[in-house]
Amino acid sequence: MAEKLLVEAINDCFHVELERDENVMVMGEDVGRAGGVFRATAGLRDRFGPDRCVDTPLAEAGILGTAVGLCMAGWRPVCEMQYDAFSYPALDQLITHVGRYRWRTGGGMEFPVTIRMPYGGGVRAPELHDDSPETYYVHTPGIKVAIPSTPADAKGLLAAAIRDPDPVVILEPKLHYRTLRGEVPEGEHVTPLGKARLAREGTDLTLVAYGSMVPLSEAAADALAGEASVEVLDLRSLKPLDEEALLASAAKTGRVVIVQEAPRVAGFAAEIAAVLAEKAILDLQGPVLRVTGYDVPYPYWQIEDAYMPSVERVVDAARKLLAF
Amino acid sequence: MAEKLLVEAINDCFHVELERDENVMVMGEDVGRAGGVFRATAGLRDRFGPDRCVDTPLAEAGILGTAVGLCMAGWRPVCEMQYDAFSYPALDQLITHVGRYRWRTGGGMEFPVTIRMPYGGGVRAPELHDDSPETYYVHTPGIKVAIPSTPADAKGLLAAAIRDPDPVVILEPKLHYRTLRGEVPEGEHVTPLGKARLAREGTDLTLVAYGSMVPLSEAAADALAGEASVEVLDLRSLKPLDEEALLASAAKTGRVVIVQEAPRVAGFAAEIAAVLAEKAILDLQGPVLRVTGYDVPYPYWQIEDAYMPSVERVVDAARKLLAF
Amino acid sequence: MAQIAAAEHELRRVIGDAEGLGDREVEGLSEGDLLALYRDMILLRTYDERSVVYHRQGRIGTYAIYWNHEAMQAGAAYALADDDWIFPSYRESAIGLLRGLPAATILSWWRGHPSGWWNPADYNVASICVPIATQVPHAAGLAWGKRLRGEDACALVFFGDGATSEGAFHEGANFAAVMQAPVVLLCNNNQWAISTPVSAQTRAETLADKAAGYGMPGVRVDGLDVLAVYEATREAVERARAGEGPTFVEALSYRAAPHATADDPTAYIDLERVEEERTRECVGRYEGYLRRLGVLTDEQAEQIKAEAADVMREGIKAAESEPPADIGLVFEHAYADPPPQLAEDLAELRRILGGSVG
Amino acid sequence: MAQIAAAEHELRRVIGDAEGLGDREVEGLSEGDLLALYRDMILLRTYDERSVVYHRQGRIGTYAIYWNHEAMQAGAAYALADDDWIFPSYRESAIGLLRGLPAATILSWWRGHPSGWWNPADYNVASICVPIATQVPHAAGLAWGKRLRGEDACALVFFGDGATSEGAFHEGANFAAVMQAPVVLLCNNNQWAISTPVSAQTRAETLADKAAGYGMPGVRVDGLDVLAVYEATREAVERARAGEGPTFVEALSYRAAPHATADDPTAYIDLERVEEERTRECVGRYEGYLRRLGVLTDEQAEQIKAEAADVMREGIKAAESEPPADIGLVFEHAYADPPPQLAEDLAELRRILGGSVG
Ligand SMILES: Cc1ncc(C[n+]2csc(CCOP(=O)(O)OP(=O)(O)O)c2C)c(N)n1
Ligand SMILES: Cc1ncc(C[n+]2csc(CCOP(=O)(O)OP(=O)(O)O)c2C)c(N)n1
Ligand SMILES: [Mg+2]
Ligand SMILES: [Mg+2]
Repeated sequence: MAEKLLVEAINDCFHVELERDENVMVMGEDVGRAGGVFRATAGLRDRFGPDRCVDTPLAEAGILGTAVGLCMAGWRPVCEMQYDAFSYPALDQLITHVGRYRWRTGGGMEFPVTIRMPYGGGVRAPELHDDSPETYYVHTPGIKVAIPSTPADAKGLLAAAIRDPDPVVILEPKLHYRTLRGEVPEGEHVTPLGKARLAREGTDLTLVAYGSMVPLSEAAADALAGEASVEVLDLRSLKPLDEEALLASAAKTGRVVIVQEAPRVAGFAAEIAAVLAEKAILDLQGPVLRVTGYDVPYPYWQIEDAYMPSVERVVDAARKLLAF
Repeated sequence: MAEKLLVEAINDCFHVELERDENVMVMGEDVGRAGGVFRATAGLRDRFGPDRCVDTPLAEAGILGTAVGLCMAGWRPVCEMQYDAFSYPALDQLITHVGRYRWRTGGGMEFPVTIRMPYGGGVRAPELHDDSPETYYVHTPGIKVAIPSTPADAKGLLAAAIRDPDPVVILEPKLHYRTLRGEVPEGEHVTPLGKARLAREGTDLTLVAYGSMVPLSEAAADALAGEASVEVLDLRSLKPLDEEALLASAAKTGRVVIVQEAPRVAGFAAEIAAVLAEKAILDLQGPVLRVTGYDVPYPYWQIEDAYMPSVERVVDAARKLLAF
Repeated sequence: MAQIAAAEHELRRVIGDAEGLGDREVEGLSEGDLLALYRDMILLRTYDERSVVYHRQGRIGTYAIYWNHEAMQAGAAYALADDDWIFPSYRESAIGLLRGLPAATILSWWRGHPSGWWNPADYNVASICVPIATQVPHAAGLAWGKRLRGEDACALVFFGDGATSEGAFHEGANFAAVMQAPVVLLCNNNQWAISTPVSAQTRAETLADKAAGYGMPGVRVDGLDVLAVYEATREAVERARAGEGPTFVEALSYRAAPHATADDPTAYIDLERVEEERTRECVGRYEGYLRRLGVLTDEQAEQIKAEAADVMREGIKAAESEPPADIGLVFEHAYADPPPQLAEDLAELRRILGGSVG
Repeated sequence: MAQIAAAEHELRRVIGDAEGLGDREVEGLSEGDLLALYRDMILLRTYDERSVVYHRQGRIGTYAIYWNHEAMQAGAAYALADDDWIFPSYRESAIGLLRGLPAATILSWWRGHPSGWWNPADYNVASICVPIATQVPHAAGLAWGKRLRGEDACALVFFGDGATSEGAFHEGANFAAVMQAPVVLLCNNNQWAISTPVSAQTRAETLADKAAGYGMPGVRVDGLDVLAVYEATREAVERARAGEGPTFVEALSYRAAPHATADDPTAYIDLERVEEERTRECVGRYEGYLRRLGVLTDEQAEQIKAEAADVMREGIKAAESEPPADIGLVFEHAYADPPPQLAEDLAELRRILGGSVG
């Protein structure tokens, strides 16, 4: 085990997986010569050649569309979208083809494409460098979605995605690329999709989170120390969802606050709340609360901290629920 | 008042609104010469000329992108997407520009674009002619969404959208274009956004629905007659949402089943469930249930009836809840 | 950047007029080839004409008619090797027939039955692409991917005149050129996109003029001339195999039938023009050529047509005798490794519907 | 479909070499015009150079450097009338300066402060477009929409070489041509898209070759020659106003600075080439031309530079003295008529944060 930054763990994963399977290739804007604008793909072009770490034309739909064809030729393409909001041009290919092509072939062909992108705010960037688009992905049939919150999971979930027979979208918390350091297993390391992680055990209230909202929720749990014993559940994978872990925690604490950076309306937190409202109604000792981004464009960065879920907001929601 | 088919009500609305406001223009694939593949725009090109009912090139992102520019030139463009699934190429323009441009101008400019499309299944069509994409739209900040279930509302909500200062997406239940006939007010007729409609009053259980799920829910209510008094709430507009009507009905009946044609995961039914789990928890006498499409591509049409929410499934959920 | 000649604006032709004025021959095509091409065209034509009838009889659903497009479909496909891939749009729904795909399968597709879906790898024919132009990057990716593996295969992708307005066409064509992918971009310029004439689709003088923008050769052929299409495609395939990248082929034709069975073109089309075009249709033109060459006898023609009719008779019988699809298929094939919820959903649905659906 | 000549592959130039070999004059430009253009270039240059310093000082955030792009920005903008609209990408973030937009506003944009957003209608300058190429259809729509209303305005839209690979560019260009919208498509071919050279972006011989595919004229100019850009744009604007539709102008330059302050090009660029390009940079070239013409004196140059420096000094002061934005702005302007939830959200947020945010 070595300590690595989150983005280094991703880079490590690429080196291992490209070495392990010669069908894996990486493609995207600036992933080759520059090693990615966040350096997630650094060193791959030199080591594996320009055909396995490809600088593509500036065309996200073209990237994902050719990836579909590459799958048909036996490749396992890993497509980088340079930023969250720049993945939107590829949504059409994602919804109409990536999520449907296996089905269309009667299960005859596989489309093991991985789509990864930095996501989320808090980095003082110009507009459209801060989105949390997981809802668009998770709502789409045929698509799996995972979001790591630690360096180890950043490596393990990406490896799982690359090896998975189905298309997987990985959102990486860019805020933590270089601010979060942690132990990362050397060599092959796979974190299975669909298994949540109990980031912190507690008995009074559960904070359900994923990605960059996990460290925030842990900080909120700290802030509540003394007042309440707070459990933090890191979903890790949104689809498949670890319903068992979710329901177990809800049954244990009876109080759930879901923390999500994306805009609230029909975001993934709503799905979590809906699952609880359907399957945990007798366990709940109060309302299911959501702390989320708002139904507005991600703001000018000087006031982005007001938009992003904060420790204050999570604590406020938790107290409200504890007092219910 | 005259009896009209749902699609005729839409056509009627266009004639009224284009006459009323010379800034309104209609654009899309085949909307002009052909009057639209469903004939929703029939007669407009002849009456208002080819500059106000424009046959565009086959390019959905181009349609919506030029509509943004048209707004800047003072127009109120109404863009037709020929089918639900063919609106996906325009998602990028929708998310990055249509929903953000007013904000970007500090409120200085308005973008009163209307985007309308036939949506939903049950019409024995080839693949990708059956999607229910409302979640992609409603999750997007800056975008309002309305879905009519009756000919009168098809006219009234479209008129409201055209007159609204903000971008509005209207999904029209294509299954009912020519199967649903109803009274439609003559001349100007506006159904305000954000006001739900109590399609049927009841006391034991509420079916929450919109679009083509409303007639289905009414049929389910019929099927339950004698067993339970079922209320049917037609949301009409998903954003703004008539939370008051939703919460009032939940408070009255204490039992809610949400019916949605779209795939379940993080669909709009989840948002409704989440609102109830947050704001109606003390009123609920049982779990909040969802009857929805599944997390799979909309199927081959010979078995589409198994995919679509059916009276049987709604009744089953209602009985389960009544017996809870 | 490559030095590319301006697009040929001349329409390439092999077949002359009704009197044979202008007839020439394509080097390397034997009489057997000429007859095989005829058989392909008749099979496609028969499929199309029967399908329109089947639709009227309620035996298949909405159907996209390709009458008068047989020359470009058969001609282009004939220029391929078996390892080469074909990426059809809905307009080429039946092109798999030329690769041994059963008529019943394609008919089942239009019948909305799960047996209408095939494994593309079995025929090197991709799934029918319904959204316009989105198959272009798929073809580019497949061809590029094969080349990266050192395989010899090319791809042929069909799309319409309207499709050239879509971003997906543009991005796919550009990728193909940049990666020097061995792909032939075959643009079916039938001059209509449903009700929109090509003059409202683009101001380009010819669609082939788009090729220069991608740094690839652009050629124009008479899309009603099966041999011209064959010849141009063969040249494009040769270039592709030689590592010289993609070619844009504009095959000019005319949509002398409705867009699909659901379409009524009387509102937007000049019916006299359509009638005139129907007299010039591509199967008859090729038949005339073959007869002038003395390659096709009446008996052969009869027999080929009879065989095609048989294929269709048996095809529709087989399609109609497919057992009703089990509702379990709603949940199958979307994922290789599905989220657990799907099994729960199916169990619930079976409980409610008792296995059948009305 | 229109008859369009093949793109001019020659690079148009007005300014000759350092010795003045090849110098010519642009008809109709007075000495006042020449000096005004110089002033515009100096203002842009000063803005850019100061911004890089401000970024290093932590006074603005990430900034997209446009050093050596001033000629194409100033030259193209100068060809417009005040009623004409400009659609900038992030690379032309400061172009509003030429329309009276305060430097403080643009600096505030890069400072992530709400006062950095302006009303485009006040300056006929659209918002800075961050996603690549998506502003091209906006410009087409505006220009088309103005024309439909009988107004005389044109639009000028800037985008990069990389942008030509995007579907949005393609669809926008095609719409512009089909609608004969009065728009000038100004492609800033600085030969890099971050780390991707234009040779990996397209196989087209020149980017101007794309024009024929849209049936519009394509011209190439030396993008470091402000007068050549001006002249070509003026011709394009004249065509546009005469109802002859859009023109594609490829302005060739070289990105002789990092993509943005966050970028380190040493990994991918040839630094010697960059150094060489820096010796040919566009402001010095124009200054040499003016001096050869005897139009610019040392005092004038000094004064113009001093004025520009003042603009920036005052601009940053004004930007920095903006009061901290109220968190209420998070919820404002997204909707003209917002869903009721937004007011609830703001009230809750104020309660929790007590009006401030750390
Ligand atoms: C993305 C998308 N938009 C719209 C449609 C609806 N549509 C089906 S066919 C068609 C016209 C296609 O014209 P063209 O590309 O010329 O092909 P043709 O039908 O003439 O073969 C349209 C608009 C679609 N299938 N996909
Ligand atoms: C849709 C989209 N994809 C990716 C990006 C990230 N990105 C920002 S600038 C850039 C390169 C643009 O190159 P070019 O078009 O040549 O313009 P230049 O920066 O050289 O002016 C990229 C890929 C983006 N802003 N938008
Ligand atoms: Mg066509
Ligand atoms: Mg560039």
